[in-house]
Amino acid sequence: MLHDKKLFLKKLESFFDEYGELRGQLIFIVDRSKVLECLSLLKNDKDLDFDMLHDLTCNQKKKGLELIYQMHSTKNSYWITIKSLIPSESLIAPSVTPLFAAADWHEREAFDMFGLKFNDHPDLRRILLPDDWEGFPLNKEYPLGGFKDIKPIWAYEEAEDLQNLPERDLLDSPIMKPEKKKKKLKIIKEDE
Amino acid sequence: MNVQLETITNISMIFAIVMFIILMLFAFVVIRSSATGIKGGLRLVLEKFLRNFEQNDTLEYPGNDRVMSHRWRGRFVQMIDEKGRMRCDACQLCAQACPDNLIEVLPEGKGRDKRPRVYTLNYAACHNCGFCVDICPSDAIRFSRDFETATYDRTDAFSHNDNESLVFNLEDLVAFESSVYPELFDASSPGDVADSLGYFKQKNIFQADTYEGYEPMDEDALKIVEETVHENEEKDYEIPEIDE
Amino acid sequence: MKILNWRVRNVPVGKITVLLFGIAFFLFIAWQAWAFTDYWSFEPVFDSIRNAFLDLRKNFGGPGQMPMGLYNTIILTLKLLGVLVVLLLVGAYSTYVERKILAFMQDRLGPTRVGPRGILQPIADGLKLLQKECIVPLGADANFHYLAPVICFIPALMGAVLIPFGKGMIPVDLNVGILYFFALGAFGELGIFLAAWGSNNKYSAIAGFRAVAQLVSYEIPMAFAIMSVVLLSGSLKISDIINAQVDGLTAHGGLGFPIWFIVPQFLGFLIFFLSAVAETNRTPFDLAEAESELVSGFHTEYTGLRWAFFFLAEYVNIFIGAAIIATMYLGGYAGPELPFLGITLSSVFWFCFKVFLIFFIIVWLRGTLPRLRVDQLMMTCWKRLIPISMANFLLTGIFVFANTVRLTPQLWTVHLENSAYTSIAALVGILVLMFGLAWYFARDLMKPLKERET
Amino acid sequence: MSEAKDFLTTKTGTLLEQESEDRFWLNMGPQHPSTHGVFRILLETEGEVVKNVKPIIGYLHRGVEKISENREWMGALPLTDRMDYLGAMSNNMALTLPVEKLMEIDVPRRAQWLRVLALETNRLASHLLFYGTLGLDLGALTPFFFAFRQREIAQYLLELLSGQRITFNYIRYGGVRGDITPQIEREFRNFISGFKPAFKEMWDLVEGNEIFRSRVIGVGKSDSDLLIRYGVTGPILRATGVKRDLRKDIPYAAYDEFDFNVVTHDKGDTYSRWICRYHEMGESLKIIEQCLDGMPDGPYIKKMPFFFKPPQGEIYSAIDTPRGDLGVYIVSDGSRFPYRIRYRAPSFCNLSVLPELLYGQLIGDVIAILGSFDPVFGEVDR
Repeated sequence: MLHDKKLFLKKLESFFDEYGELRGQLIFIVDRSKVLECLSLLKNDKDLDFDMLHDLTCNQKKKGLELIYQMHSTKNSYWITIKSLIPSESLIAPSVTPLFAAADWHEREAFDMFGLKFNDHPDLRRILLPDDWEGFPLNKEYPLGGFKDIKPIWAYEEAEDLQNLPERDLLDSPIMKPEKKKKKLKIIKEDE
Repeated sequence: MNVQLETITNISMIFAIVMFIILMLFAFVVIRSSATGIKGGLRLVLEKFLRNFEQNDTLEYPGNDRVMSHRWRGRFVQMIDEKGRMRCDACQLCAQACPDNLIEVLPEGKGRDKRPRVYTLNYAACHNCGFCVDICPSDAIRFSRDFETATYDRTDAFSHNDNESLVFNLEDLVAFESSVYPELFDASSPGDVADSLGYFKQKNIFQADTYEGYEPMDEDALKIVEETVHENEEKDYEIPEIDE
Repeated sequence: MKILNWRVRNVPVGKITVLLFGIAFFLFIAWQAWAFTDYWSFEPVFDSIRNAFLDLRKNFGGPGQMPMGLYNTIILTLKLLGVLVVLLLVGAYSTYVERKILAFMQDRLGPTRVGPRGILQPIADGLKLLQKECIVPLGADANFHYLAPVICFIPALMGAVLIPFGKGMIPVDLNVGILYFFALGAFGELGIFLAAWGSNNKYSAIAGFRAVAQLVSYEIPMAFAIMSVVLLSGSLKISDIINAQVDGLTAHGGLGFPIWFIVPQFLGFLIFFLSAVAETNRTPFDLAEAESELVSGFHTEYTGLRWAFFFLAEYVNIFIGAAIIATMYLGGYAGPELPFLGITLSSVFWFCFKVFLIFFIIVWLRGTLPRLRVDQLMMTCWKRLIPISMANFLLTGIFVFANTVRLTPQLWTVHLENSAYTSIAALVGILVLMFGLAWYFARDLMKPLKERET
Repeated sequence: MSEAKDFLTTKTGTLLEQESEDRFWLNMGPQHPSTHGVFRILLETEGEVVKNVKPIIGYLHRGVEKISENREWMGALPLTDRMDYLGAMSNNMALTLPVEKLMEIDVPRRAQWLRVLALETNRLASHLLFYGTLGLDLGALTPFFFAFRQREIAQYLLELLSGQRITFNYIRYGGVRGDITPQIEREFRNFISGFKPAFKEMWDLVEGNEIFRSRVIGVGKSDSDLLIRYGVTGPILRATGVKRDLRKDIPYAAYDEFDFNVVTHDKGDTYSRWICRYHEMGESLKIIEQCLDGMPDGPYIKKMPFFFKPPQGEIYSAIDTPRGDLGVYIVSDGSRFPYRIRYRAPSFCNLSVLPELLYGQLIGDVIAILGSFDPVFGEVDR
């Protein structure tokens, strides 16, 4: 990697609280109020030229969630990591969708898996799980088997058991009851 | 016949024929501009048709079975040594290595006579990662080339009693069928199949200290397993710090 | 469970409907053929049958003569029954042949399991389809859903009465022959559209829109191509068209020498071939049943025997299309007499050979080409095929007219004396204008595609 | 059609209402022959023209990241095979790379070469599948079989190396699972000699074909700015003229020792994507040949314990898979179990640009564009 550590330190001086380096990878820790500003600098500065948001994800810490941006420069081919700690009391972060369209789905996934909400996100819904799912699976307190007691398929030894699988009543589930949401008929997006 | 009429008919005949030719040319140009590339594809497909009419490489599957390669990771089998005893000494390593905990081993006997009393493989949920065979220190289990493991009913695969069941116990796993693939089960067989045997011989791709923690194979082995499982559940997550 | 609850009808209403329609179909054909037929082509065969009847009556000493109406009905039913059996077999076995050809083109084997080399595969398929349940989706228009496959299937079978299987083996030689074929082609669209509408499926609906647009459009170049042939042969009758190619003589004189119409009408042949492929919904024009886009389109919601009807109708239509092409452009059953076969059998052989050739080309195209897009499909028709076919038609007209005048000048002297030069000039003017316009619009088409801005 | 409208709901059950009488919502997937798996797109169409697009994913979500956290590091490896099941080698590689970095393992040179061999053979197989399925999407059956005839042999080679046809689990921490033998090398050389004419045939069958060209040229045009904004990588980005390939830019395995070109094309449409993938196959073939010719001696794996404990720390690294950049972010807390493994799946990011490209296209083109993206839904949904 060709990056110039001093350049980063100079440019990002006003943003990061601390920085680190592990195996040649620069990591900056930025307060969440400055994230948007910091990323826009990284994107627009011609020396840095980080034009791609390569990845956006979360990691659970004791104090809260760690929001992680992997910034990538397609021309210079290197990464830096921007981190921001979101305290568990208020799981809200600014959305970077206006800067990077790639953040759209990534932020939805972060919301889906960790319950982290993004301000001003155009369409914040669950993306991988069904919308009526309970809990946020990648949190450590979420058990591997899920909150609901679902028997694995090999637990049903006889064919009759399979016939008597607990049936989800589709008519009672919100999927088949659009009437409740008639007010919002026109939109797909729902405010969570 | 009227001369004038003859002229007219001749002119119009010639005119029609000339225009026909022009039209043909026009159509030719249109066709050439829009369909030349099709020619190559058509020729190619026709060649294939004529070639395959005579001979074809396709195997007709039920009947002409494909022989799987030497390294094929099918369901594993228990090896038997020269004295007719099982090589497995119930060290529990395969059960430990299995990411899905599909192998269950209960030992019997002591010291050198220690053998598995119960050895179950839930092949229905197995995803053929091959760690069990890779980790085995005494070369007691090897892959067979069995790949036809489909059942007609989903429940058959998981039941313990059915013939089609994919839950294998000790009797199912012992390599009594060594006559089917003699080279696979004969540790001393030479020749071209040495590929596979070479692979199995040098398959100990893990460091020796992998086995250290599991060397003493007492009756307490099960306890150790349980402890590790508990360790898994109760492990304390420390937040990694970043190097300065 | 509303969404999963299919309304399944176990009452064999569908079968009864199909049966009733089948009977109606036979009556209809019989009546139609009776009304429009000039003569029986199977004359010697049926003469012997009639004689047998007469002998029978003589032997039993029955009173009076057998009424001709009854006799004709019996004979006709027999003929049609034969045609029906042949046609169903052809429809079923062309699937087998197609699968084999495609398989060989694609480096595989095709059906091999049922019977030696899979020869019984179509029968197994048919039996399987017979046992399948006919499902009507919830919210579908059940009546149309039942009716559509029948309406698709009947015109396909009705077209079969025209086919000249061999010398003197045209089941019903209508004097409006080729027009009848054309009318049936239009009839088939109705079935497709009904199926699309009656399925209550959006994919089917889109397929219906596509099919109607496509079939209606492609009928125009097809009609022009047919009319050019009709101009050359001077008749709509199938046997006349073949005779015109065999001996070069028509009602208005003809060319005077035997030639297959593929030579003077090569463009017409191409246009007709492409239109026939489009009319039968085959690749590259199979937009109405686009497997990868519309999940097989108008018959998405069909199962069992009803689906089989669509399937059979498609293959029977291909057979009929190929037969008509062979008749109009390749001289029908004409061909040198083969040793040991006799005239009739060798004519049958030549006919089958030509039909198979056309069928093979259709399958060959399917094996090679991808599908066109909707706008490209329409463009191919309206911007390429129709102008060319119109020009072709016009030129054929001039040629035939001049030829007729040449052969029978005394009939035309009066009419042409005064206005000859004027009309020639007008014709030339029209043609130049037309070609100019065509050239202007087709400039884009004549560029190689690589240079075209798409 | 009034009843059918009621059924068209999103995953939430929110009803979609058409904007005007001329439009209706068309539900494509999750069961559809051309969505390459379980993808669902809701298209609001006006006639055949697409006016609004709602992609819905998640039908193949198995929680790979969550399951990985509850296994040993070694146990997380076979799970990666199940993500991009058409390019499973590169998924194995993507996970081993950061772990090796974190543990500072020196992988033997022969192992690196074997990795390159396996990766490129797998890339070849994956692109062959793309070649076939794009043909199927456009309605041509034969390219599929032409490609599969060759892909079958490529899979056989990978089976010889790894022991499985699709879920290889071949590239391990510290090296690879099995060595290449003279017999396997012979098979590889046979494949190469047979593949070259077939490769030419595949070009002849499709490229010159006017219908094919008119179906793909100019369809789904995109420019590099848009794609970079959406985080699109791989052959799709290279088809817009961006010369970016992590094999060259940040060489992993032994890619810096090989001579190959990064294939680019300038138009950014479906045709360019096709061209890029096609020529990448040729480049892969070149690399495979170089691998066979210059395979270095030495061990094929650096032995390490089965249950290892990497030091505390976190690494993000990415490699170039057949579909784009597969980024893997690992966090280790020093125990036998990974604390967090995050996969940045290329197909996931590539698909997010789809609504932008589909607007105003015809239904037939929707299929063509989706086919040219070559998504794998095991990877999108993880």
